[in-house]
Amino acid sequence: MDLPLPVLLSTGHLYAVTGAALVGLGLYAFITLRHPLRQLLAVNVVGAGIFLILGGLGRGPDATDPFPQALVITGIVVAVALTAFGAAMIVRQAQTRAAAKPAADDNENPAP
Amino acid sequence: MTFAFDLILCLMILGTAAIALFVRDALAAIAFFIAFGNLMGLAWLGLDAVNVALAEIAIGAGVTGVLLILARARLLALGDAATSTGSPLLLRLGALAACAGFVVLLAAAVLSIPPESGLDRVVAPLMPGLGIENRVTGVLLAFRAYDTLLESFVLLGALVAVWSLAPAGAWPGRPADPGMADAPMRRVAGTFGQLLLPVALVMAAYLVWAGSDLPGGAFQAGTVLAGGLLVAGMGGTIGLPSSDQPLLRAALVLGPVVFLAIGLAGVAAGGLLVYPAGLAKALIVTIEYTLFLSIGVTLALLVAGPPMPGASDPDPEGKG
Amino acid sequence: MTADLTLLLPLTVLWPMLLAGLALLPGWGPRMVMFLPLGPLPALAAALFAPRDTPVALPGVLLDGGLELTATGAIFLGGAAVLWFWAGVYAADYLRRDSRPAAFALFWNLVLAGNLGVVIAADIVSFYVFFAQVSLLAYPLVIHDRKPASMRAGTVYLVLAVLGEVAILVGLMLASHGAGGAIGIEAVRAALALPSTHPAALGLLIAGFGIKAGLMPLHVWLPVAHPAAPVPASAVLSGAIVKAGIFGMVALLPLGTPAAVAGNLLTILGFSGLFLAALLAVGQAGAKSVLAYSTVSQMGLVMGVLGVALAAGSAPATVLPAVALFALHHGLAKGALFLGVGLAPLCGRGWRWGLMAVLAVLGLSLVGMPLLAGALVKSAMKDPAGALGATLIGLSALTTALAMARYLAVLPTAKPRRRPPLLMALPFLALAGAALWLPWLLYADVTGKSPLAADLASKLAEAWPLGLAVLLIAGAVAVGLKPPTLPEGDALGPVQRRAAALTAAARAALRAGSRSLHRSRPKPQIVIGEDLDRIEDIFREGAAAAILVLAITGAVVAASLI
Amino acid sequence: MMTFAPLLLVFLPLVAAGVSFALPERLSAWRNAANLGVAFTKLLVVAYLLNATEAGLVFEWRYEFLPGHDFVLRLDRLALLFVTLSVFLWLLTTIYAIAYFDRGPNLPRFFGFFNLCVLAATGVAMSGTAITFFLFYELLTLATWPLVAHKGDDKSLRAGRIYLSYTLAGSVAFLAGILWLQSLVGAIEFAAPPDLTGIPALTLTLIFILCIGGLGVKAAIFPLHGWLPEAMAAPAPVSALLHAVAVVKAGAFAIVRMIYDVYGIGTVAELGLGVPLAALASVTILYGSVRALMQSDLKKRLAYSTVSQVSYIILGASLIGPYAVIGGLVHLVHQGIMKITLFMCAGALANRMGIKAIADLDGAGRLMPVTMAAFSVGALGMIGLPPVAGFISKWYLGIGALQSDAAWVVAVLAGSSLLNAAYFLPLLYRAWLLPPPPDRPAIRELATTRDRMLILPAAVTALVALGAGIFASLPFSPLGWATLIAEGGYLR
Amino acid sequence: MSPLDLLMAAPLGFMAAALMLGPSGRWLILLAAPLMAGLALWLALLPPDAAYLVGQWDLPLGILLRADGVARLMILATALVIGAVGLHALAEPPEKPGHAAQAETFWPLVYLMWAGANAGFLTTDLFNLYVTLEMVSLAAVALAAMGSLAAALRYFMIALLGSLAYLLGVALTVARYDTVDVILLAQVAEADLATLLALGLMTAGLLIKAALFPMHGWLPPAHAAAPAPASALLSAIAVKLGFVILVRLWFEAFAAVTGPAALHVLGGLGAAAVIYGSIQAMRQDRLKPLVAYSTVAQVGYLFLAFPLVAGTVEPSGAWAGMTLHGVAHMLAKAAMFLAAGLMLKAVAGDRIADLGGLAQAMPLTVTAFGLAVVSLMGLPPSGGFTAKFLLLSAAIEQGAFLYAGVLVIGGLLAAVYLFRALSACFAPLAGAGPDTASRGPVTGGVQAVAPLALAGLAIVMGFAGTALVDVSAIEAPWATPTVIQPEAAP
Repeated sequence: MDLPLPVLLSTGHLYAVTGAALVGLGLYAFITLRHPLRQLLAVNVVGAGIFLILGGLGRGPDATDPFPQALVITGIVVAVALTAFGAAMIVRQAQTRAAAKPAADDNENPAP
Repeated sequence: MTFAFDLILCLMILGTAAIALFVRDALAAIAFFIAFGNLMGLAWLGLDAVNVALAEIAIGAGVTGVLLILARARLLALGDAATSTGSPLLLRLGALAACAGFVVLLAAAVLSIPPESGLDRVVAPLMPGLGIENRVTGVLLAFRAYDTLLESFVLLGALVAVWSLAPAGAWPGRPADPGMADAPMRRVAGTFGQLLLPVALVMAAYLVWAGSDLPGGAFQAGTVLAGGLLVAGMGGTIGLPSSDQPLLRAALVLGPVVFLAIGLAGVAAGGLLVYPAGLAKALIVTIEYTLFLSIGVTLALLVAGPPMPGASDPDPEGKG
Repeated sequence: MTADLTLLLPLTVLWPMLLAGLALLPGWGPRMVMFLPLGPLPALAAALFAPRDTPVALPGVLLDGGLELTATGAIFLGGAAVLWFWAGVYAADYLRRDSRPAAFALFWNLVLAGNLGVVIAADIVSFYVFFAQVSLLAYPLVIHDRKPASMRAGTVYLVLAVLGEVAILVGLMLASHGAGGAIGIEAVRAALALPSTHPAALGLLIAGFGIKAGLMPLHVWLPVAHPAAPVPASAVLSGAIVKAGIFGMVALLPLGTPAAVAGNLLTILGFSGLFLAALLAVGQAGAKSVLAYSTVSQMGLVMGVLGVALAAGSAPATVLPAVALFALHHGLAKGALFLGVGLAPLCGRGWRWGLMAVLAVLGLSLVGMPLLAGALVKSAMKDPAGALGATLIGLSALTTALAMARYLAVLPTAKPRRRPPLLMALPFLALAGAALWLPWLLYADVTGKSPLAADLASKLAEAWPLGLAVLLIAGAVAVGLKPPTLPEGDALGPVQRRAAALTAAARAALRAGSRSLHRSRPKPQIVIGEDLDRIEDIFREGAAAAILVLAITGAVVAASLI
Repeated sequence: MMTFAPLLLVFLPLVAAGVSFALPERLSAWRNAANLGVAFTKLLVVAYLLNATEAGLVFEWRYEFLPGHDFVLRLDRLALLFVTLSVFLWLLTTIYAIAYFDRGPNLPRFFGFFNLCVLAATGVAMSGTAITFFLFYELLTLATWPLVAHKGDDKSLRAGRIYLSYTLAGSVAFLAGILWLQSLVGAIEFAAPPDLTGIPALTLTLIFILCIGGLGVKAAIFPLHGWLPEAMAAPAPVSALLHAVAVVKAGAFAIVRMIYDVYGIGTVAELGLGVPLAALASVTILYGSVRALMQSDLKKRLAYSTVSQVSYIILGASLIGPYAVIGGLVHLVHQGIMKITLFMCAGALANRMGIKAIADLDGAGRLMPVTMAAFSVGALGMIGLPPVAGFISKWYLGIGALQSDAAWVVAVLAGSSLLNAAYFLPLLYRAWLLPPPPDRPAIRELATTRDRMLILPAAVTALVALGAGIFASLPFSPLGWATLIAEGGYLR
Repeated sequence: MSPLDLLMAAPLGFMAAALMLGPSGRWLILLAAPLMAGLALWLALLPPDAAYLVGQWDLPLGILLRADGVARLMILATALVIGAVGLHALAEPPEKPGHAAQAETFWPLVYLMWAGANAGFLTTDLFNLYVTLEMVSLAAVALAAMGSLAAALRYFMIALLGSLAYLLGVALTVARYDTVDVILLAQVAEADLATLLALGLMTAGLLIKAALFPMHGWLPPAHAAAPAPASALLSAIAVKLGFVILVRLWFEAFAAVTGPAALHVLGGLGAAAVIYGSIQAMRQDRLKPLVAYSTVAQVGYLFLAFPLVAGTVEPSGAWAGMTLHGVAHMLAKAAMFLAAGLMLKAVAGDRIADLGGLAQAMPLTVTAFGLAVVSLMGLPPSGGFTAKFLLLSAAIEQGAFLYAGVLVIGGLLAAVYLFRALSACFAPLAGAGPDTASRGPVTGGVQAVAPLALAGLAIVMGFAGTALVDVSAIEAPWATPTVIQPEAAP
């Protein structure tokens, strides 16, 4: 397959634009989805999109820039740390809400 | 790889992402998310970024996936299916317009920047001084070691934050059993875990070692270790440890503290995180090994969640 | 020696104040009534011996004020001192069984100081201070017995006094400004004549002093206030305190420069008061009221003359001595008449005839019966009064005579076999004597004419109104005609009622207004509150945050691209 | 001493405030001793300063508070006028307050803020720059608030709230005004009035309106006076202080500064700002009097009387004539002395006999003659009757108005005097001439030391009010000092 | 050794130590507070050109730590606030009763936030700032979760969004310029689409962290439920880091790119925040939401200052006003939250109407609250006043009357709501007559020391205006650069 596209769109740009699309997709999901777990998922997609932009635009003709790569790795680790915390909070919130129904709440005010 | 491959990959990434985001069922969404993560890993391979690909697959898809599955399972146990519910049409239309406009803007901005590896030229001449080959590792643990140092503490902090969610009376205690509900599966996982854990350990150690020169590194290795620990934990091979075990604590802080200590020791050589000439590689490897251990344990505990009441543990010995 | 004698002037005012101060001391107060006669002694000495026209500066006091005794002032001062002295003697006895002797002594002395101070003030500020003192502090004297009528009278007195004070203050300010800020009495008097001085100054001063001196129609307080006070207080009120107003005019009216409007106004008001008040006096039921109206009438005469002189621009020297002499006579005589009212109940049978005789002589003197001192002073007044004035003065004998007759007729009756105490009779006689004698003594000095130089026959001829009066009185008595009984303070009642109605109306209007004002500002309903809550809820949504991120990004980009 | 004298005046009350805050209630005797000692020491310092300043010395202390903005304490004659007034009255008010409260709740707090208030008032007086002035002006607002709300009941709290809303709004307007001006002419030093040439008249007018509007709140100019009658919910010593020295005076004082030391009379006259301000002051004078007439509560009546009286000062300042200035300045002192007398007496009446409403005043003179005598002196002074000091002010104001070709002001003064008489004389009438209600317990006015201490300050101020009137032209009398100030540069 | 690294390293060390020590880790604050204060002071007194490259790696790649005026002041204030809050938390346990996990994890989280804040204030690297931002956010969310999980989750989600927006901006910047250092960016930044989009995204993301209206939605609920020390840290520290990064972006990295219109977008939002936050605060009948909305309003001032700093040729005044406002707000707001915590604990309720009688019962605490009120309202003498004064001067000088008006009105509105709370303390005890209107002393004096000290410092700031202004000008972007002039990337 030899499309004329590569002339217009380098590999780096392709991935970067994909990243941009992911960001948009994730944001749309973040806005329209209600459940926090799904929002967390959406955030992860946005994050992935951002990393892809970083990587794509660091894609030189011969090599990929190590600098953005390192940033992405750092970013991924931070993202997973936050996702873990977020997931834990979501679960704990559900637990306390469930506990609040029959018994007295021990950890928070009933959510508005 | 051809451009067509790249293009198809990108379309698949977008497709899986869309499904992961908008499919109704949560489990399906997570499954597609894991697929999405793996495709992302492929994309990174396509970008010649093997280090990132490893990290993405291990962490972005693996750990995050397990994490989400676990969370969904726990929610389901509470009667919350985490299905996606629709929003008002008006909001969706507005959001669509805003996001579409934003994507166009962002794409335009992205396209206005020529892709190039500008800093590679800066990094390359500095690598010999470090004695390692992997430039990404060089950036992570030398040129931008400060970021990494702080990041290791972010990870630690995230665990502390998760712990802080422990309900009253559950502290100090163990996380809720992440185990499988049905016994056969559990046995399988148990056996698998017994096998996998040592393998994971060896594999991770190799990844760290390789990370100096080949793709790999502390984070990827730590993830592998975490994976091994988790599978073992699910199968009951090892019990999840109580949060106040000194050994556990030591394992958690070891990596970051060693990193910090080496960083401060660098002051003697001229400043924070300065590696004395010749010692660079030794120090980097030391950091990587300790860090990998701590990251592994931390990630595993992050996935397991906060200590919960009644989470008994058959194995008082704690972490394997 | 002169230097020492000038010190009499400060002593004149300080000494009574010291006595007043002593009255404040617990235990001393009631006893200070005994020492009332001591108050005016320095003044008497000053009037006799203090050097004339020699200012005594009192640096640091008020606005660097000073005291000065003019020749005219000396007569006023002396007259006042004599009156206050004898009234004091009378009061010492009269008030022995009073329930509030300390208060009486206190205010008596304070008013005395003010009264004397007015006469010897060298600058308008001191003058005003003393004037206020004599005006306002006389209020407690007026209401001394606390009877409801006295209280009412006191209120009227106070209201008009305050009005008068304000008028005088403003007038003095305007005048002083006209004088370039100078406060010397002479300078201010000169300034009042200047065309550059605000024309209201003179008017205000006349009004202010007019209130004090009972100028029609500002006299309404006088007939109610004077009778309300205890007898000795009435005596000094009518005899001396009223003169403060007269002296104010004497001191400050810019005589010598024609001031037609003010002069004519004063003339008209003064002379109309002369007649009207006397006629009103005839209608009074109380002896003191009759005397009070008579005072209004007599003061009207003085002010009428002053008005004529002011309008004509007569030189001060031609007017003031006569006025001073007239005031002296009137003060002493009126004082004696008031004391007589107090004596009347105490004079049984024989004593009463004696009393009546003395009173009749005094009355006739006031009327202007030839050969009596009153005629002498009236004749002195006729010169500056001009032709019309002189005629009017002559005619006034008729009304005055009627008033005096009325006075004698309504004099309270006595319980039988009472004899007046010496300490009350003596002052009465002394004052009567002084009233009849002093004008003779001073006439030559003051007017530069011999008292006997005037043609006796012409005087007798001018006494025809008196004769007419006698006929009228005799006729009335014969027919049994009684004068109508008029309320004290004539116009006062209706005015008060009208004022009360007005006040009530204004109050009601104000209240209604304020109520409507409040009602027009309803409390805002908190409707916005819920909306704000809703807005806040939106901001708390993650979705909103995401959209806002996009929006702000867009805004920053767009704004930067502008 | 030369430079530190002003500091000392600020420092001393701070010490007293610290001591008051720190000492627990059971050591109240020590607290009282400290308060009185400090107040008395200040009086001595002021006496020294008066002597030195009269000889022409000017004390100054400065420190760069923000770059380009100096914190300057400067004791010129005008400052000293206000300082002397406040220091003197403070001593008396302290005595009075000690006797008034005896033992009550929250006294450490009260005396602490009380001293901060003195500090602020002296600071306001001594401020050498607009910014310094503002600092103290705000401190005054703040330190007064706990005093106003001292009782802590709904009424007091409401009063405190209203007080703050008014005064804070005022001070921000003032701050905006001076900052605007500073942005045009640089830092404003009172000692060296800024050069305003070249600034558009409209701008200057707007700034002037902002500043005067802002200051007018504290000075209770109509229609910004609303807080003052409300603030009557405060205890009597506070009212006395608020009305006589601290708050309203600070406002009036500031307006004088504005007109004379910032704009300069030339500019004010050029811009034609004097007459409108005088008109406003006149409206306030009359309005305050009319409102006072309508009050049935004693303290409220006194409060509206303050509204009316303080505007005399502003009237004097805005008329821009030699006599008017003197009148305004001297009224600053006279009004303070007389009004504090009235309030202290009102407080004593309330404290001893529970008299709050005017209708309760019947026969008060019989039971508390000394108090009522002092009250009477104050009231007569307010009316402007000689020889009480109020007359002197009125005289100078009247003549001053005439000098400035504003004869209508004289009418205002006359009207005000009449209204004053109308609302004060009935009080005296009731107190002296009507019999006390039968159910009122007989008290002995001067039975205990505390009772005597309660009356003494009012008696002293009443005598001072008399003395200031009778001996007005002595060199150190208020009038003498005001004349000195006026001659020192406020005359054209 | 230099305070530049120790300020980051020491809290991290304490964090690890606290984790190791378990429940007894709380006592570490006794060591940490004075040590950090000393370090911060040392930093403040360093020569003006104090800066160095981490690991001695040159700039386009490495990370520069620099002690400019803003950093010095912020770090000093941070040390004081966290030190005081920490000591306070020793006396007043921050956790909910029975939540041993909270009691123990509180301390590592505090140290994490401390390290993150210090590192963030010092660094000039945008990506490094991202990491520090996450450190602080993570700790902040976890602390907020100690009060209300729901609010914390909301905070978490919104903050995550902010982080991502910032990260996307950083990504674009890296790609566009191959550097993320503020100083280098300042030399090369151009106003093209990518740059502007990056700036816009970073700004939007950081505005979330800084809780500027209308991105403040997370703040009031998070503060309202959080334990007092947590609220204090949230309002004082977490919010400020976002602000400082924005300062770095707008006045340094992209100073050449930002136009007046864009600055007015921020200024306008700031003004709106002042008004909106004040109005919401006035409507609250509970104390902590009131104080939280006060933060919303106060943050507005920080951004209202942006156009004022940029709009003048001599920005030292406005710059100092902005910086000092941040510092004063940190001190005062932390003091206020601590005091509020004590007060609410004493009355066992959270309504303002419940506060009656506290002025008698806990005078020191109420005094602390009162002093904080003074500074927050911008009344003299206080840091708040100095700041507001400088800002108002700048606004008037520039003829920016809208901003001047908001500054003025904001102060008044602050008076309205803050004094409402304060005066409630003076009211008699609800339901009791005036005689019985006293509560017993509820807490000893020890607990009040921290809020009193912080509020006192906010007041004392008002006396040290000149010195603070001088410090704030150190290495300020508008000043002539004294030393560091790193070479551009080869």
